Amino acid sequence: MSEQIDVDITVPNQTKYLGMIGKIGESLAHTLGHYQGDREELAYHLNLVLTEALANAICHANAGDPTKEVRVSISASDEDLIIRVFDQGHGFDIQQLAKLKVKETDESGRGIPIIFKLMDQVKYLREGSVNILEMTKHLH
Amino acid sequence: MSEQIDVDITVPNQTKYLGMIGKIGESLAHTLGHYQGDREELAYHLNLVLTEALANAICHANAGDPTKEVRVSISASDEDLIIRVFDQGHGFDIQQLAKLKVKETDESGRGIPIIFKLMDQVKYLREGSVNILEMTKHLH
Amino acid sequence: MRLNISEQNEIVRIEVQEERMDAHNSGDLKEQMLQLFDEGKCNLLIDLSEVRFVDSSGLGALVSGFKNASAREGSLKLCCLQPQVRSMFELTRLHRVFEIFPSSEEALESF
Amino acid sequence: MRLNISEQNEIVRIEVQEERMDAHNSGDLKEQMLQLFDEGKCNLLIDLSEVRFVDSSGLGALVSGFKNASAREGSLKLCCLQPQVRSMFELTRLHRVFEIFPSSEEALESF
Ligand SMILES: Nc1ncnc2c1ncn2[C@@H]1O[C@H](COP(=O)(O)OP(=O)(O)O)[C@@H](O)[C@H]1O
Ligand SMILES: Nc1ncnc2c1ncn2[C@@H]1O[C@H](COP(=O)(O)OP(=O)(O)O)[C@@H](O)[C@H]1O
Repeated sequence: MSEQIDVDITVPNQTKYLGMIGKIGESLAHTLGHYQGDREELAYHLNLVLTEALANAICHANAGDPTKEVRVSISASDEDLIIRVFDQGHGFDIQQLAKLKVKETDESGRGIPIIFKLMDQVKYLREGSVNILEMTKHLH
Repeated sequence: MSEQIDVDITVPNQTKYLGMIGKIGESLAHTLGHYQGDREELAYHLNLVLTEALANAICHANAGDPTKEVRVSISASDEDLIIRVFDQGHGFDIQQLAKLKVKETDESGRGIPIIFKLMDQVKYLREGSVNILEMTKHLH
Repeated sequence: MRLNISEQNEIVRIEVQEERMDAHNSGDLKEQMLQLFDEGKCNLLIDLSEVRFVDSSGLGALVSGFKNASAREGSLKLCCLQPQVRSMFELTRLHRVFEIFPSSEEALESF
Repeated sequence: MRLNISEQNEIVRIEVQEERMDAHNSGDLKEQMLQLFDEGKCNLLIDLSEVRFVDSSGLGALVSGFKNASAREGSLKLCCLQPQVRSMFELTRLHRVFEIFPSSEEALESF
């Protein structure tokens, strides 16, 4: 039987919601029907990429403004899990960033590299006034 | 600062997703900014009404057909938390049901009464071909 | 549903090894109890120590077991309820139907 | 962020009493450490036993403390990492930067 799960979440632009959304990623990992790999690991990884991507939208794109809001969607099919984080900021050049090397003693700059390491496909798209960080994980 | 949280979830029409969705209700209860009451209790209650309402949509409205899907939305503002469970079944008369008394030895029929007890307002609406069980909880 | 079943002195103890007892898995408990009744076993102790959440289907399965046990002149008792599970019995007034014990020892002695 | 801070033999032990160390609360740890450095305390042991999840901001706070401690001829060490937290250090290769100990006793002896 084919499995399609869609979750769409909008919260105020505040980091206190990171935990809740990360947990949703975790429960999803535990519930996915067809996944053959290590579920605990998948749960941590989804929690992590959601946290990293949302923290960027909250702190960079929305410049920490708590009156704004931030949106994320998660779609899982039998094949793929796709996370999309929406922002309305100035955007950034993700390809450029992907080439930079983080030094061991850097205090920041590990978010996007982590996302690239853990997800199978990462795109940063612009649709009208909205930017979308689209991260795909193949489920088998 | 005003708080608006929206979560929209669609999953296959299968009871194995009840746990995941119940947990989302729990995390939400733990994250709500303005709630003054007992958060652990609110968490259990949201988990429970989500579980009861979705189980009804899955088992009664969609007659357990696992190829269908079921949708729920949760919206929290400073004042209210509103849970909406959508189904495309034949519908039922919730007012009639609310009047029935469950006997101690009944094996079923406790779902809707529980929802009425725990939520402040409960409606079952029809919009086009969709039925919506709308359950509101005042947050203060 | 993961259940751990053991028997001593004609009392069958069923430990529910799940965090949740809901519409997804309560049917399993009901069936397991029916099978025990078929085998002539009608004194059941349901140990809920691991259960953190129970919905109306979970309660329904327990009511079913309770009625079947009573009809066979046996009994179904409960033990080790977590506080929030206990509240569910109060919410539905089922605490007046079931004998509920804090520990399995006390429950076993009461049969 | 809930932190439990204790001191023995010039070593300050900070127990992070949170499940998550992320962009929401890691700033608190960083500030707490800066305050300790201001007080001339530069040997820190960060006990992560309760931490189940750490993101890049949490790692960043630890790197900040590490650099400040080293610059003051002190050191910052870590102990009691849960397996998934440990994997985060490997993922980011930070396990090559930090001294990581299985227990606080072993860590304290190493200073
Ligand atoms: N959604 C975004 N909008 C604008 N800039 C972003 C966004 N996400 C990331 N960036 C930019 O990319 C940089 C690197 O991001 P990241 O690797 O997550 O590290 P950090 O957030 O620790 O700086 C950020 O400092 C920021 O300049
Ligand atoms: N979404 C729904 N669509 C159709 N009928 C429903 C729906 N929800 C509830 N019902 C009807 O209401 C009855 C009572 O529901 P409930 O109180 O949850 O108890 P139970 O599900 O145990 O029967 C159900 O048996 C069913 O006939």
